[in-house]
Amino acid sequence: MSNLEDLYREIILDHYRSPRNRGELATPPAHRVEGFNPLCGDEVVVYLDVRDGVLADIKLTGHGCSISQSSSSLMSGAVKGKTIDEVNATIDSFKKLMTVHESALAKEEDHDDEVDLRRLGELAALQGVVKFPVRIKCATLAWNTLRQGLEELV
Amino acid sequence: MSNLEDLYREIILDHYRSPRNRGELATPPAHRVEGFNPLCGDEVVVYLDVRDGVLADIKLTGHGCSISQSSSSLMSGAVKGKTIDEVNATIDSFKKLMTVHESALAKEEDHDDEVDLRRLGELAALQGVVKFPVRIKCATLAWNTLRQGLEELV
Amino acid sequence: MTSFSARRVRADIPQLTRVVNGRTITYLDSGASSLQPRSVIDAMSRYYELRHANVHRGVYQTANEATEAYEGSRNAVARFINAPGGENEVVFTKNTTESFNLLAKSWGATNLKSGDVVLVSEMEHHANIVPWFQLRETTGIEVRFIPVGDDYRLDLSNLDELLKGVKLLSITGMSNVLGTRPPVKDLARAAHDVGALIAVDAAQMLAHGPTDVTELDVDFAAFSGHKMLGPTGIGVLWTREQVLDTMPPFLGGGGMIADVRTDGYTPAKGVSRFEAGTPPIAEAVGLHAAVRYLEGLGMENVAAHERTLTQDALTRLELTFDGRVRVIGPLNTIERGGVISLDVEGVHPHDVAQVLDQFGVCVRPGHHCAKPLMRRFGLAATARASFGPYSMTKDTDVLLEALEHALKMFG
Amino acid sequence: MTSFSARRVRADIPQLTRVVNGRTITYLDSGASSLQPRSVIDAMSRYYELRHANVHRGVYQTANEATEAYEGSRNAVARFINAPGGENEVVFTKNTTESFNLLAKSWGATNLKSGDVVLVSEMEHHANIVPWFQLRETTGIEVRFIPVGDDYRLDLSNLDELLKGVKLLSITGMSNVLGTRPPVKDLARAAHDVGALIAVDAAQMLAHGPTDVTELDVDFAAFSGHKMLGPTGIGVLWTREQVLDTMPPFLGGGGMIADVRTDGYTPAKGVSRFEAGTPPIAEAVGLHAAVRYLEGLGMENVAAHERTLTQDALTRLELTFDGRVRVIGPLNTIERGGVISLDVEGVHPHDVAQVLDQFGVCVRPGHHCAKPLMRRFGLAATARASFGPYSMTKDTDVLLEALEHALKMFG
Ligand SMILES: Cc1ncc(COP(=O)(O)O)c(C=O)c1O
Ligand SMILES: Cc1ncc(COP(=O)(O)O)c(C=O)c1O
Repeated sequence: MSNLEDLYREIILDHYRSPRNRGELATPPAHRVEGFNPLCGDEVVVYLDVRDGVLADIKLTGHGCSISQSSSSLMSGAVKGKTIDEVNATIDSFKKLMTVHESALAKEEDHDDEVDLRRLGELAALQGVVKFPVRIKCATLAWNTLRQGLEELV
Repeated sequence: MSNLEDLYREIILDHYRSPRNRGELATPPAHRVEGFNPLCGDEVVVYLDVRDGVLADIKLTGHGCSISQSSSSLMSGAVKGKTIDEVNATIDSFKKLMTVHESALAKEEDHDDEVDLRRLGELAALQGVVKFPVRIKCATLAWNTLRQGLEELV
Repeated sequence: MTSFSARRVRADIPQLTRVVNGRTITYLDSGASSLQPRSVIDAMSRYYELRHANVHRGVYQTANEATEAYEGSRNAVARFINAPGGENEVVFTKNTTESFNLLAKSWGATNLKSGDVVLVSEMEHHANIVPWFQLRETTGIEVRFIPVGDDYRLDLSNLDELLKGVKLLSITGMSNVLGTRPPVKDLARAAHDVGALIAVDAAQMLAHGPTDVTELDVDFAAFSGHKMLGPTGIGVLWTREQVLDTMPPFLGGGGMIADVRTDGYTPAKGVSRFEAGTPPIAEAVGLHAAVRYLEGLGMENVAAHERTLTQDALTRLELTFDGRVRVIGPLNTIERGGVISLDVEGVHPHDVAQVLDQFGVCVRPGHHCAKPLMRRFGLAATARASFGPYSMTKDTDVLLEALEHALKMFG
Repeated sequence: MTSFSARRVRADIPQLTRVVNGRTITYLDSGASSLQPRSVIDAMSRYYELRHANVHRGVYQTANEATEAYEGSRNAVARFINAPGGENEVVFTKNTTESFNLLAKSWGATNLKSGDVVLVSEMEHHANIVPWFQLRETTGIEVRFIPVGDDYRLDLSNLDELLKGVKLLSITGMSNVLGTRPPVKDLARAAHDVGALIAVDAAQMLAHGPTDVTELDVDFAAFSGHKMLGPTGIGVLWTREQVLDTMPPFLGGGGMIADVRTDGYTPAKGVSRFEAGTPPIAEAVGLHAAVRYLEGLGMENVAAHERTLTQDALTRLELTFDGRVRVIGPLNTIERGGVISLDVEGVHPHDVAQVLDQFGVCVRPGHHCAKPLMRRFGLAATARASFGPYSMTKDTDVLLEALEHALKMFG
């Protein structure tokens, strides 16, 4: 069952059990954006407080599987306090990590290097997800919602 | 090719080449009714002149295959001048002939007796059609149209 | 009755010998789609090998054979559900969902007007909700919901009130989430008493017990081939001939017309009016084989078998997990079938299914296309195990083993 | 180019070894439906044996495999027709007819208003006529017909006039009666010049030559699996992603929603918005195998092969029957494909087909779902012979022999 342990790393289970930045922000001033995964019913609501080009605060509510919830928790930690450009760069890196397809992984093990894992920090724990293509949507739900929220703010 | 000759008896080809009672009747007093076979495009138009419970005159136009055209020609001869009750009885007999399914025919050869072939006269030439189930609709088109016309007159 | 053997059924299903993650498959997802016996698969292959042709318009032999095969399937389906008007009442669609759309957009659009009520229930599949919402947008009908009680059954205490203004009651014969089987026959009487018609979503019924539309006294029934051991790509809308004759066409095209001119068209009569274009011919052949297979099993036998399996599973889930695995649905087998939705403490259904997959266990996580029901119980999703005629207690054994692991892992 | 061998293709088609009325089948009805190669039949059997499951909502392995197989087919179809936006533009339907209904009832109903013109042609199949008539009933659009000239080609002399007020030009890529191939690319330019979109009925194109929607510069294309060596029960509507994104849902149900509440629903994004209910999964697998098979043949090769066959048949029909068998369609192979409609002197098409059946020859009599065209030429029906990649000159030999017999019999 090595595969399962690739997916459910300890850090993921930890963020699932104790999600960070959980809650709501008053809107306005914050911006609220919802994401659905219609296929599995996962929902995430992201509250963004952007000031002077910086994501000053972020909170999340919603529900879903360990992957979607830990991913949103990990995301919140990774983007909070960053400039919008930095946030966008992090979204890009994460989404890149998630599109490295299983077969590609299998072929060249060091393919990962294309994505700067160090820059992703804790987020790298989610890289096992790509071996379970159907779960990629869980992992990216919060990220797509965040991106949508940022676009709505422009 | 015995089957083909069962279907295309000489009398059928004759009625196909020289259809009887072809033409139109003035409406009114005659009643006009149309029949389609949507599956093959066959069309038949029946003109009925019913007086005092008798089908005083009948004419037909339309186009279609040898089976539908010979059947309508044979029909016109069989019903013209008959009382409506007789016409309905003839329609019933003919439709019965056409519903004797191929497999039934194969099982009991004398099954035919159920339909009084003598009473059908020349119409009996069409009995080979039941061995070609897809052509039954051709043979019955004019008959169903005639029945519809009679019903509309009631 | 004694001739039924789930072991023999299982031996007829090629996929059940498949090994996944080192374990032979434990298929508990018949609620989503059932598996096909060899005879169904072979019937379709033989059809393509020997007698494929387009139907209805050919006179050559294979075209006749294809037409007879297609129409023969219609006849078999009519017999299987005991349709009073036989094959003249069976319309082939692509799935249950299209059947409901046909019902709403043909019968509904012409028979319902602003203010008329379509009564559904909170436990309906989206297939029996969204088409009515779509119709509401265009005609202003009201879509009303029969509530579901805390006992996971329809709350019919206010039925008289609910039925006011109702022109159609459209109700599932078995919930694909709860397993609940509403009292369709009683509801048919109640609907008819107020002059309404009743449609039954039979998608979850056909493979799991006898379905007799005459006995149930319903007016419409919708179901899918792929949930009754048959192929994908085919469904059925059954309705009484008198009702069908009043329904205008839905999809337009070849086959459904009597005539087309440059200035208009005349629809065909009968079931073909609703079957535009080349129909699912091979699929009808496969469905016929499935019907024959199910008839061979005896639907009473299948119902009894699944009842036993379900009772056993419900009991053992309770005994083994002592509340940490909650069943979302009735806990006895009175008016319920073999669909068991689970809520596993601390483990999201998605994760439950993922862990179970490692044991070769196929269960389905999600909202099961019944979001209003999920909302009713404050759930986003469940992990659903569902039985078929080929299911056995050993499937439950593996399910329990795998659930244990999931609880441990996330605990 | 030299690697194509019709004999080898023929050997791949199980049905072509069948004996009917003492003769090996001569299949000349590919225009109605093509025959399936072994690889297509086997792909579907293997799917049912190994990895059938409902798609999209499962996490267990066979459900993933089924989903990948289904989506993989979408991808293959997109590549086969060179869809600019890839698989995001390929909607699976049940057949060409449903594709046109989707086009009319989703795109048409929202983009067209009273007075807007949909321009079709007199040589259209009912699938590309009736849905527009239906839309006319609800929205008051005008349905206008491009006339067909005595040369059996579109009469485009008045095109500028015809295009006035046109919002959609919807035209066949090849007539299923005449064999005529309208100049789709030129028509696309003309349509776009007046700000209209263009849809192509590609049902008769896919199996007979390259179909490149990017090169043709069309906006919609509709076709069926069963006419391209694939299974029944599946069709495609292709459209540009920008257009697709603006189209509201058509059928409502599971799979096409993002959310359903008791008070309403939110449709899903992308192609799934148009795929309500369990899709034709095995059929998609079969279609994928058919695409792979056709790619292996090389569509240029197939086109060249059918062109040679058609020219040979047209020439020999003329030489052999000296006018007693009239071809209803262009007499050369310029802008025409391998569909040959026959008018046999003194023999009704139905009877032609019946006599031919005795020789094992499969041709189709009737109006071929193109009644306006039949009326245009004062015909009720034709007997139609049509080629496929597996057709050979020996098929034409038997056709001529049998036609000779029919003429003698009715002469
Ligand atoms: C040109 C054309 N368009 C549309 C169709 C309809 O295809 P289907 O019956 O698969 O919907 C056909 C086939 O009959 C056709 O030949
Ligand atoms: C109760 C019920 N109704 C309708 C459906 C829809 O069936 P299909 O997806 O075959 O259209 C399903 C299956 O998902 C179901 O379980």
